[in-house]
Amino acid sequence: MRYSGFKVIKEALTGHKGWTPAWREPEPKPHYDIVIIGGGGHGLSTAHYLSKVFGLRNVAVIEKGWIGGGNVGRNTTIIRSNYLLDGNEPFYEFSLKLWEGLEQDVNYNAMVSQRGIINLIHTDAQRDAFTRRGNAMILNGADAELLDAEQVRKEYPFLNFNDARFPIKGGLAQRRGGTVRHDAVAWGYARSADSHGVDIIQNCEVTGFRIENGKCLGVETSKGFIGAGKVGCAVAGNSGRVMGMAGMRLPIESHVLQAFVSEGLKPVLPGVITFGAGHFYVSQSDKGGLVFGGDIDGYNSYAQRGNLPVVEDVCEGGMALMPMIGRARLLRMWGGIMDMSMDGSPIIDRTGIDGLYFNGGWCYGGFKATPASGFCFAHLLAKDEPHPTATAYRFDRFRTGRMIDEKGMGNQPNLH
Amino acid sequence: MIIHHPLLGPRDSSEFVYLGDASLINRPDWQAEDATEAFYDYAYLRDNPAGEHRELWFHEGGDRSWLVVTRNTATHEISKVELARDVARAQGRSK
Amino acid sequence: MHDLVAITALGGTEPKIDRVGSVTCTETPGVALASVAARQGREDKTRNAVSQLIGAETPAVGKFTGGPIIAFWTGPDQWMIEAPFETHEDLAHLVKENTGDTASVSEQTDAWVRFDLDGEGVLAVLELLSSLDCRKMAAGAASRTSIHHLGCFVLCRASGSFSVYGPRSSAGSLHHAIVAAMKSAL
Amino acid sequence: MTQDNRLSGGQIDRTKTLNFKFDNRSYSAHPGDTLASALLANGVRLMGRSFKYHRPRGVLTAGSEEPNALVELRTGNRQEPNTRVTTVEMFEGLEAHSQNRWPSLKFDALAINDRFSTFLTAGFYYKTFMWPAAFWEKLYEPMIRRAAGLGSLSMQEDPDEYDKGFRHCDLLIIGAGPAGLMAALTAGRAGSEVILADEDFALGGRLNSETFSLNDGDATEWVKQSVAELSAMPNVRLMPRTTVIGAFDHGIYGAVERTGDHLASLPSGKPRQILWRIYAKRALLCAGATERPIAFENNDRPGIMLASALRTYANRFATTAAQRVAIFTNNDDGHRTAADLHAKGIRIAAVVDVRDDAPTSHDYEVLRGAQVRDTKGRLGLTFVEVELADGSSRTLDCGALGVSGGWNPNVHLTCHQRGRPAWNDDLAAFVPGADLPPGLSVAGAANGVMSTHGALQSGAEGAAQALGLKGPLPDLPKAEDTPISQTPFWYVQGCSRAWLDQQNDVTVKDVKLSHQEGFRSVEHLKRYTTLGMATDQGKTSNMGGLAIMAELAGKSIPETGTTIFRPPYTPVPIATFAGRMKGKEFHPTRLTPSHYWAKERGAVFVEVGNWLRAQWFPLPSETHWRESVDREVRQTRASVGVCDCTTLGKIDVQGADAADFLNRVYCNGFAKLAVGKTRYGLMLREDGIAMDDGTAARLAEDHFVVTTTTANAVKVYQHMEFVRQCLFPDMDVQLISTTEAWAQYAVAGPNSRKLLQKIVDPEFDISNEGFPFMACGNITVCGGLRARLFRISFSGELAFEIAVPSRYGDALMRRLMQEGEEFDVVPYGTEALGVMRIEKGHAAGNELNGTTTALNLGMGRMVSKNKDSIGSILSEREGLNEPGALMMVGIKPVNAGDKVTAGGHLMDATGPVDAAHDQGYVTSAAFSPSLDSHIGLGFLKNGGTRQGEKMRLVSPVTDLTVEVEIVSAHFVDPEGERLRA
Repeated sequence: MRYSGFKVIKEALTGHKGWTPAWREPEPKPHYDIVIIGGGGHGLSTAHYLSKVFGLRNVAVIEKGWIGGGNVGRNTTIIRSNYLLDGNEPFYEFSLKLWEGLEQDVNYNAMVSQRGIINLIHTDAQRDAFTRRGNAMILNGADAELLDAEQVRKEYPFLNFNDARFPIKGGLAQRRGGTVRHDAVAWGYARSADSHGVDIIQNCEVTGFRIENGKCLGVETSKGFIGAGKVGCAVAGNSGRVMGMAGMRLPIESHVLQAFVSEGLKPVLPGVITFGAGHFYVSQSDKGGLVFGGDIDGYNSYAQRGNLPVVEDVCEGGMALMPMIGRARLLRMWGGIMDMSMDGSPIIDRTGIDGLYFNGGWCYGGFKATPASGFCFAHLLAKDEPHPTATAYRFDRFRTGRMIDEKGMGNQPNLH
Repeated sequence: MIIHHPLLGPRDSSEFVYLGDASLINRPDWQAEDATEAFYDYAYLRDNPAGEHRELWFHEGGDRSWLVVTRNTATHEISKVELARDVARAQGRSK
Repeated sequence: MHDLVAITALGGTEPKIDRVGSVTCTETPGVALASVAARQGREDKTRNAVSQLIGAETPAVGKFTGGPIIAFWTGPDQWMIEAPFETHEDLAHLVKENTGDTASVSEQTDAWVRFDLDGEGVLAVLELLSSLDCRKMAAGAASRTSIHHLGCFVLCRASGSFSVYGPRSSAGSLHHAIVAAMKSAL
Repeated sequence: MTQDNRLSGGQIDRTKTLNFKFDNRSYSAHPGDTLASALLANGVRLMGRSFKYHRPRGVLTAGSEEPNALVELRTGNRQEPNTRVTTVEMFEGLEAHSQNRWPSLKFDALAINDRFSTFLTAGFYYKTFMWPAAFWEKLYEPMIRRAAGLGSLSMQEDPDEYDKGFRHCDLLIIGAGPAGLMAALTAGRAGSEVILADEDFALGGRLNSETFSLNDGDATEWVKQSVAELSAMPNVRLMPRTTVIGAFDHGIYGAVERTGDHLASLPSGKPRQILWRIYAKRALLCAGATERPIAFENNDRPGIMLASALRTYANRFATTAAQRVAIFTNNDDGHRTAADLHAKGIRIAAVVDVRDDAPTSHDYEVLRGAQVRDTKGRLGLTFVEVELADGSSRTLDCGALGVSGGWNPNVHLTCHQRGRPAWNDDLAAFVPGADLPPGLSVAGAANGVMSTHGALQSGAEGAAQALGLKGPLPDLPKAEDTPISQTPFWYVQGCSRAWLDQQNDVTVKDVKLSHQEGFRSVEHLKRYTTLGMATDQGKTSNMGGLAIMAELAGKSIPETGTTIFRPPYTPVPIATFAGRMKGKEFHPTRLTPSHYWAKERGAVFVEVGNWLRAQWFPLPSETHWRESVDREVRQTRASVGVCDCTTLGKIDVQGADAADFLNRVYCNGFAKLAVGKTRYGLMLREDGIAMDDGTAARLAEDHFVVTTTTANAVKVYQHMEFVRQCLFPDMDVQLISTTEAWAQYAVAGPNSRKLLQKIVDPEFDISNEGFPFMACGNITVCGGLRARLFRISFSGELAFEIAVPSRYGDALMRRLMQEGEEFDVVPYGTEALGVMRIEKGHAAGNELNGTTTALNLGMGRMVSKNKDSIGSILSEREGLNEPGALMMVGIKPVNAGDKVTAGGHLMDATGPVDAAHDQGYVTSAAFSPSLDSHIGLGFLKNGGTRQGEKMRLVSPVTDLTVEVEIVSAHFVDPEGERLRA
């Protein structure tokens, strides 16, 4: 079924009887060409591109709970491609381009909103670093703008320009950055993949891999064994757990990142703002809630919930940056499991096991990467060679010393 | 969270700085045959369990002790806290 | 004798005193500090040396002992020695003489600013500043804590009478936090 | 205006009258009123508009679960959007405005949405607004955003103060109803440290809203006595107006105390709210229960509210929504409301009870087996249509309808650690499950114990069990113990525009559509329809939606699932979580010992981490910062300058193994460093990347003073403690930071020695022979003040660093200036410092950026291969040692006057300009007065072999391209003759 304004009106006038389920609820077949573990944003987008772009239809996505219940349903909805390093920037720019055509591609309005993002500058050293980054973005074909304090004040007059502890000296803006309605991303990809024949199997948990003489033959699940020509793992925060079943240790730790939303407010924030002197970034959803977050709690966790110190740290940053939000109320806080890698950059690669492929290590940059991650993973699964923009995302980069370390924090995941 | 410091008793975890897996105590022998491979494994690979996890915390806002905390990463329950120095010695580390 | 004039951590020539309600906050520069850390295997010798210096049992975890020279526990086999400044400006030197090569000694006098908080209601002020359960601190208790992101020591001199040691360079921020808490709680 | 709907009795103080305004209209109220009760007393039913359809809305509840009656409270920079009128304690001069309506509450233009509701079903926006693509940002979204949102912010800085504090107790009791009060009495009498917190300003919970007796007396009397007894106990702290918002790990509870919200204005210095971190050994949740509505056609009109709320308004607040009221219920509790209202003189149109065997009454008519079909009244209820048991219908004139669908225990805090509640068939509700947060137990209605007697008893038992109290429980007051009698009833069959989530406008129809489209898991239902996502977190709506989804899916409710609740229990101002950490107090400020002196000199300061450092010292004649900086550099290089470098980290490293220890943490060797000598050291991370650099001065065999960069002081100290305690636990080495203890000054320039000789006491020889380059030692100055002297140079000039105890730093700086007059001494700031280190080619933060190796920095040879040091092994990985690796170089513009931009990228002189052809980047740049040219440092592929090469420096983001030449990084005195002079 095609969604359109016309269809909505037609259904409205005929009592909405014609709407059908957005995706089927199939039972697993005994064997698929490709099985993707993880019905989150990345798994579902992988399925979409596999079926629509690479023409592979005998594909299943298996999800232990409900699709879109992981990080794609619990993030701060920001998209951007303002990266510094050549290993990253082309990939995230590719992702941003895919975002720009997403709705028409999947026939689902995920409300991709290119309202712009700005990273604030508070020191001269920061300006130097952001200048280098802005240049890297432009040299890689992305857009970037370096603003001085006055330009920032013009766009965001309500930021703290009076008694800031760390005065705002400018910002690096990317106008094409913005936000997306996160749940709709999962649903849109799922609906599209389903319409191209992909089986989306919910409430089906992987309990193990069937591996014989170095080759992965399929997965053991709560719904029985499912054979597969190739298995792709895209389970974000659970990467360590799942790949552990295949006997692999990863350069990844799982950490909790909290996110927050305020009560609904009339529009105050045009775009996305990132504080450069504290842990705080914020945007305003179309419903009016301020969606904001900060740093990870900093300790390994699979609990999907955090603690007060970080809540306070984030709100301190918010008040320091924009004291006018003081009387807005924080409505809900929640936590997601972040697959924090050893250099802050992801991995999309084969594994030591034939037929088993891995996609993970997204830290908390996973949401913006959803389209490119799926596209590049689909490319790898379909052609057995990495997509040109993802060639650096290899497992062995740590062994060979070719880390992609945007923040320069080294092999300590909770600092990335 | 509250960490029961072996010397100071219950202290808010916000006084501490987290490093990571306590395996970081087992720094390989720099002269070993496979030193490079061993250091790669030591520096980069993690068990990352969803369950009991031995991990290193530094009491920055306290007595500057490094602690080995045994904590369940699924529930955050803490079952054991030791001075890292004692653990290191028990594992045969010296000079 | 040298001819350089000292200033207090808050930048004055005289210590600052603030009163709100019945509580007084007094900047107290007249104190010399030195840290003592036992050398490996010399822990007992260090303890003896310290206890001789302060004329009392070397303090256990979370405690201070002695007088007028006192010591408080700062870490495993590590203590801070506190003495009157006029009589003991070069405290580290004196301590080193007492401990010899059994311990490592470092001058800490000007690493810290000290504020003394006294009076009815001081507990209500402290519960806005520190996560320590100060109501359970008796005379002789000493503990490190974090106050507005600053690593501080809190010593209970007597019921209703506390000393707060904070990093000297942040004396202004710490003082602001204490006085704001006094105005809020009292 | 008179309070027409004011009734007799109640807990309001009629001796005082308070005046307030709603939508600019003046009304009167009494102390003890909430804004909700006051508005009702004044005959106001219409209080707000719904989110999506802008339907007229009145108050639904009498508590913090209110979804409808949200207003903008207060005015100007204190305007507070989305404030629930049910939780606003009345004060003199209160001002509130309705929100989400235009032009007025009565006539709201966007009410048109209601007419088109059939187009605006759940998720309709996912299916349209896609063509043409560009129209989303330009047209559709702005339209949607303008319409969306509830209240508005003032856009001004919040003027109030907020505090944060810490409290400790043996038992935290959450909720001061019958269970909570009884628990507090039990624990308090046993001598335990107790905190009793309740979100209401009056302790007592439901007891304040009921008419039944305790110990044959008025229940509120027992509350008064109990509160009095508790207040007298030193070990009990009563915290009214305090909402426990979250149960966090290991018995830490977040609680928000509203210390100022009930005041017309705050006394100076007093906080509006306090965020308490409560450390509780045990906690007892006595949060009571929340009545739930029933869904039927047009069940959202002003005047339609929870039956228990009507009862609360009548009994506690002595007011009613209307003089003629009907009740719609599926349980006996609804009848209690009817009886209480009747007793207050309210006319009961009828009690509509879905049960055929419902109890009857002599005082009013009971319609058994009947259901409310529909309601009428545009801005407020006028009558309801009832379908009687025999299928005939009847209308009841009434201005208010009390709805009772049963009660849901307030399990919220039990879910905060992702525990799931369990289904209870007798209550047809979820009760706390097995996996509670450790240390938390539940009593009273929150635990499904619905009678007053049961609540009192479970409160006493709960406290006793939590604290392990022996001996008999205290006597309980005699109280009603009526069993629950209800028939589960969620919605009237056939209804469609029947509201479940009144704030977000989610109706039964939307849930059906959600099911039809396959969004059947509770999480999908929530996200697709926004059910339960409103500011009340679905306290009154989740159950209804769940029940209907269960019916559609042909499953039981527990099979269908449950939505767990997340903190905070009720919304909390962002400012409350921030407390005092805002404005200038966001982070502590660190001042150097000579800060006040520098201020006198008119220094311009800059933030370096938490430090404030003098950036430059402008003269009155100077109009541009460059003039000041150039002067400071020239004068220093020509004669002598002084710079405060106190902020550098200083770590005392002592012990028999101190030298060995430094050998491990630095990649270069320290074992053979002689006493009285200083050496530059480069510290690597274990991954072989440069972490920090500095100097280590050997003051004695077993005593080093290590300096770190200002930025990394804390990190390096942690790292060294890690190496000491975790890697080499038996090394005899002790560490302590002495950064703050010493005021340290760089004295640089050809005349630096002459200047110092006037200050250093004569017995110390600081001649080139007596105190050569890299010498260090303990000395005295100005007639005996202990000091430390290091002959090290960052500027490349003959230079020293001198340290004295911090309290004398100010005096020493003044003395240096005074004694230096004859040499035309100049104080210089961080800018000049930076210029000189770039001229000298010293790496700093911009070069040690966390991705560069010793090799990149041109110090590859420093990494000793014949000792064990952190990072040496992994620094040998191929990827870090490729031919053509980045090397630090100097950069000079070819055309004098051209500017070198830090952050610019280096490209070959010809050929394309893009990422594929990137050759490197500029890390630091400055104007060099010494060379009279802009210069820079940077990293260039294969830079070691490219000196003299002409390249393009491109910076598209600053729209700049400059022709540059690659030169040695050491622009000034490459041979280092000056520093050895």
